Amino acid sequence: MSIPAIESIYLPTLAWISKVETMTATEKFYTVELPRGQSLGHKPGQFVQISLNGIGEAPISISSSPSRSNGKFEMCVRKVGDVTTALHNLGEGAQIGVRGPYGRGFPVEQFEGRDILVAAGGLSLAPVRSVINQIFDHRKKYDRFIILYGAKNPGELLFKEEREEWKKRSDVEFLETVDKGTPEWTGNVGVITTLFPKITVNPRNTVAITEGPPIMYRFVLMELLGKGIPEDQIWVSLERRMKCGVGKCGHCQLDHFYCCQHGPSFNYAEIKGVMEAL
Amino acid sequence: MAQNMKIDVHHVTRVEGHGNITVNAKNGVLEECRLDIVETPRFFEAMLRGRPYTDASHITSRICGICAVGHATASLRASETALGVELSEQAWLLRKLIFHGEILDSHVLHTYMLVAPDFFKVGSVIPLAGIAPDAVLRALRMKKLAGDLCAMVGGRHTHPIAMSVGGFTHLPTVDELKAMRARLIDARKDMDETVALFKTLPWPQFTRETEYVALSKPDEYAFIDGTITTTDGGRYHLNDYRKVTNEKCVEHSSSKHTAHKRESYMVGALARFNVNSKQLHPKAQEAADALGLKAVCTNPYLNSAAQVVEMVHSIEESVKICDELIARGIKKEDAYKFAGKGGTGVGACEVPRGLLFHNYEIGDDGKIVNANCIIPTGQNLANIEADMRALVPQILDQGQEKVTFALEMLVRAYDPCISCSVHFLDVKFV
Amino acid sequence: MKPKVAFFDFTSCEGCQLTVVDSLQTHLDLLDVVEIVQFREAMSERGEDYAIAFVEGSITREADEARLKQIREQAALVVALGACAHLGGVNAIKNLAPLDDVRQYVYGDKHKWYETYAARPISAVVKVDAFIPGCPIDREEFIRVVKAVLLGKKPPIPDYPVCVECKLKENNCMFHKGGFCLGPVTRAGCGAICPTYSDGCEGCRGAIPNPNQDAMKDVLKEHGLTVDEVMARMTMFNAFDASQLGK
Amino acid sequence: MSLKIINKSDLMPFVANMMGEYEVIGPVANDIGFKFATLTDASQVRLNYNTTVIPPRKTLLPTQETLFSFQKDMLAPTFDMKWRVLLGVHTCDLHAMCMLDEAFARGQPDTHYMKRRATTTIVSMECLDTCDENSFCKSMNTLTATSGFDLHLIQLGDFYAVDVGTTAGEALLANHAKSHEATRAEIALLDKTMSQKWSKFPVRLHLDGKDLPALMGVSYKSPLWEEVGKRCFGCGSCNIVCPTCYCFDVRDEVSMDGKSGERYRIWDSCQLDEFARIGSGENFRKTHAHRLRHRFMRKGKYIAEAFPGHQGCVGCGRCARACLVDITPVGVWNSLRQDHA
Ligand SMILES: Cc1cc2nc3c(=O)[nH]c(=O)nc-3n(C[C@H](O)[C@H](O)[C@H](O)COP(=O)(O)OP(=O)(O)OC[C@H]3O[C@@H](n4cnc5c(N)ncnc54)[C@H](O)[C@@H]3O)c2cc1C
Ligand code: SF4
Ligand code: SF4
Ligand code: SF4
Repeated sequence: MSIPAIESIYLPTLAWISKVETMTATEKFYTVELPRGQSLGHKPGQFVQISLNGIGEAPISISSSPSRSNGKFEMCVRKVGDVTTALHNLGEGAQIGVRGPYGRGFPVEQFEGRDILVAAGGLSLAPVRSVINQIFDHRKKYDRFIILYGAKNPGELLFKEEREEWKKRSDVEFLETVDKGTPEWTGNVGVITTLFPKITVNPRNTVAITEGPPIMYRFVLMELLGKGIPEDQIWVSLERRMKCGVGKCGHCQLDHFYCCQHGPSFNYAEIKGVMEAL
Repeated sequence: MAQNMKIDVHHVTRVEGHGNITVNAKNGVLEECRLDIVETPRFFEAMLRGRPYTDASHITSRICGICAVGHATASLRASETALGVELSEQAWLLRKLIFHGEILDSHVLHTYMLVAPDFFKVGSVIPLAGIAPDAVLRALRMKKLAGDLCAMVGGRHTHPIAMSVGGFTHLPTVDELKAMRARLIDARKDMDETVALFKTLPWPQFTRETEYVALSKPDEYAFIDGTITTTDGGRYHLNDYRKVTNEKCVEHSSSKHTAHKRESYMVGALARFNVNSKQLHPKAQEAADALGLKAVCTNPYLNSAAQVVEMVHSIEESVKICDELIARGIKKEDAYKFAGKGGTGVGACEVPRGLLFHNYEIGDDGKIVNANCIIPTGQNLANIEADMRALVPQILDQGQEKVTFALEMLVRAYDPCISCSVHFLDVKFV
Repeated sequence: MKPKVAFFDFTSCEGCQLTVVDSLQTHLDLLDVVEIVQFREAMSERGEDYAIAFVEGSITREADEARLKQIREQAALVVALGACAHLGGVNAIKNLAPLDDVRQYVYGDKHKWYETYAARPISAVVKVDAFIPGCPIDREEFIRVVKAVLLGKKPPIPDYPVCVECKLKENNCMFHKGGFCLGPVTRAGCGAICPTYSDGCEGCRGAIPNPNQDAMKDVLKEHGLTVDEVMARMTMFNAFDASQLGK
Repeated sequence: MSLKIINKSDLMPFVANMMGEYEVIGPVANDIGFKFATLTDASQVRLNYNTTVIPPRKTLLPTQETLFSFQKDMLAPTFDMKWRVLLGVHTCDLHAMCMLDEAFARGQPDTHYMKRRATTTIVSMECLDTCDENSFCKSMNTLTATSGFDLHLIQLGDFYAVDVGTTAGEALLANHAKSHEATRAEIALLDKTMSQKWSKFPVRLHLDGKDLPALMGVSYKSPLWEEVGKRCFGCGSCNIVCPTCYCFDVRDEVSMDGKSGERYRIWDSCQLDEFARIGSGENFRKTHAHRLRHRFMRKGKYIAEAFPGHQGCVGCGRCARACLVDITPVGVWNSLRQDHA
């Protein structure tokens, strides 16, 4: 991408929130519309910098898949601090700033013809959903499709309707679990690794994608490797503090990688020796 | 007409610190008339004990946020006399310059923001901004100038940084002095308008003969060091300050009271004016004439007018000092090094609210053995109560509301700094 | 509607409130965005209906606790204003000596007339939502905090040490000039004003989270302070914390 | 390019002439030391300074810099395009600036840095003696420079030899200085001075800078990190004074009514507690030991690997001077080297 002479790479593009849905007590789901029906042009797994004048910026993953974009993208935001709280206070029609897309996504084209195993924890279903829907929209290009999803409790499970739909679909094996159930909960109880014994995979043909809190993906990686999936067929997305999104500010550096440039999606073979990564 | 009246003002507002006014009159006879100091005691003297002398000015400037430079100055003078430290001429000029900055700062705050609302019959400077926006903006401008002047020399006004035993840790540059001088010259216009404004105010007519006490020096209107001088003819060396103050504890007040030969005396701008008016800068004398102020003036309400006069004086003196410093050039000076020999010393200066004493005994290890501070408002308390007792019978027939207002205004006129006045007992070691 | 704010003071020099008044010199528009309903040092009006309470001063006697608790009950947000409220400040120096001794030294045989107990920060009495450190507070930081609160942001009080700001100002280090400084363990936000005026940091903004106090003591000693002098430095504003550690 | 000569007496007029057209930033006296500052008078410049507290990188990446301002929803980027001359840059700092050029041009070029760089002319200086016991430029091979500057000054007694590095430098010299082509005798003196200077610089680091990446590659698990971590304040001084550090934080500042304001960046430090903490509260470098290791890895390995031909440390010694607990590159690297000897 070349920069027009007088543009600042830190200047966000103005966009509008066209839809807000409350997902859980702490998460809201936004549809964002870009000016002139412009498309974001992202890859699954990439992120944008969401900017609010006077408050600041926050890196947020794109939750919608490129296959369903047409001038809009979706994101799921957890309320944790200044920017995310201010976002939660915004309603439909509000203006926000967007920079990006940034980072390396998942190279889904390379996965064609393979079995796909996705393991997501908590909020991470939001970013991983961009891959999931991309695959659904090109379902024929891939072989088996397995989705494992875990959350702390039933109240934290995201995308209820879509999950219901996945459960009904025959072209996907979808399993979900919660760490701690409630009286109403009839599904699996236990951490996400308890789902692994319930599935069988062909390790030689499987590409695995995992994302979640550090404690979760560390265990998932052990399971995946335990099943014999080759290191270079495992992809993991990492979260680091970020200020610029373009590999300058230094915050997201993990050893010699910049998470915002070389990641957030990393190939396991590439980072397994990187001490600070996992 | 037999009058009954009970006044109970809980926490007088627009003064620094907490004080209550209590008046109780039965059948026209004043039974009780007190200014209670309910500020929490602070124990500064006790806190200084055992600490390095270098910390004293930093700790004691925290006695008062409004006259922090004054406390620092008195504290440094006490240590300097105790240790026999001589100040260079440059250091003296800078000490005086920052002191004038504080006089100006504090007097602007008091006259414009705390006293003026009374004359406009409003509760504070905020509604005043609605009725007299020019005056408020002028006050903010002058206050900024005063604050910047202090900051140029000491780093900031409230709790100055660069003032140290023997001089300064940081010096202003000649360029900064030039810029400051230009701003001081510009401020003359604001000052003229200030005099014009305060000339029009209807000062309450009340007089009471009392003794006025201030420092005096042969060659200048004294602010730092000098001889303790009273309008009753008393003259004392600083070391004899206790002969003037005679502090005693009073149960209704966490601040001690003082008295010289009469039951009370007054310190502050009016006292300084009454003792030293001939040494004011000619422009300040003109201002005094314009405000109808003549030594010896016995109307305590005119303390605020005397402050306006001193503001003129401080601006003019600051210009003179800047000129002198610019002409001399600023020279870096070696810091004072402790020689391993302690001593005892008194530091005195005329802070905005009046006469302030710090008295330290420093050991040969450089640690403070004993400390005593006597603060202006403490010295004025007995006098305020005497004024109240004289005033109330004169106006008792005007009704509760007016009496209350007149008393609050009286207390405010003294510009009391109650949190500073709260301290402590004589420790005999001089 | 403009949020209603009130200012209160306990044991202090009122320099922080004065700094608030001084901030109007450059930020008069503060009055456009908040309504001040109580500010005894500067105004006679006295409103009891406030949402944000700025509290200056430490608590040094039981009698003041009730008033503070009442403020806490009324205010949605209680902000400690300055070192006395935030840390105990200089008032807590007296905690280092036996209280009776301190009282007798100042008031002699009349000391029983004057109620007092060990000075403490307001957070030792009520829950505090935010603090503005410093002795006195920094004007610009006060304004920044007010703006942040109005925008619903966290108050932008740094968690890093004074050295950062000192270096950004290109000061020569106090230790290189033969001085002493608590900058490495003290919370920034003051713009390193003391070292900038060639006087070492005295720690008025309190310690950063996880300060390396041992290294600080070593450095001070290495540069020539005695153990007593090190302690005097480290307790000028932080005597409350120091006395708590002993417990 | 060519080698020119400016007589010593013509140097101040040269500076004064440049000041007529450019903002000239050079080393000036600052209390007990020196700093880079905009000259208001040519006589302020101190070309014989030893070193500054903060490196001249602040000219290209200001300690605090507005990225854009906003008024309601209108955004306007802020660029600094003042024409300036950065005068008297030591070669260690020059090497560092070349590394920064690479870092900011890489990937999406940082438009703010790039524009400032494009309007800055650099006049560097050859060091003929060491600054103090902390510098180790000789080991880092930054004791001289053959590129990166527009003009390069080498003091030779009564005159300066001027190496012309770029056409911009050539024009600056032609337009503002009285100079002549170096004579044979002058070149001979240059040769003599340059060959004599090396021995004045002691070797402090017990390995060559080029070998640092290899050393660091085997030092990840060294117990040294815990050891120095115990002493460290986490004060960030070492980062702020380093010419090769360029991490920054981004913050917003608003007007009282919240309607207008600006977004700015400000130098940051990886030694600070918050630097790597994320939304969930997880901190990826929790202890001083972790953060120090990261810093030394970056200085010794990561940067050299990310930007081939450049180094993450140029041996200026500023961090060693700044650190009150004596955590220094020479100390750390010599100690690691000894462990792996
Ligand atoms: C690549 C990437 C993708 C992300 N995707 C999503 C997403 O889809 N949805 C979502 O809700 N969150 C996502 N996050 C996390 C989100 O960026 C942070 O929660 C957010 O930046 C916090 O900003 P804030 O202003 O609300 O909080 P702040 O007020 O800035 O701080 C709250 C806490 O967050 C930490 N923090 C500050 N800035 C950052 C930062 N830039 N990155 C991480 N932590 C920070 C602080 O240390 C503090 O503990 C993602 C983060 C990354 C790096
Ligand atoms: S003077 Fe103090 S704050 Fe500044 S760098 Fe030195 S130790 Fe740190
Ligand atoms: S300067 Fe020294 S003490 Fe400070 S962070 Fe760096 S290594 Fe640690
Ligand atoms: S790491 Fe230290 S010696 Fe190396 S370039 Fe940075 S400041 Fe200079």
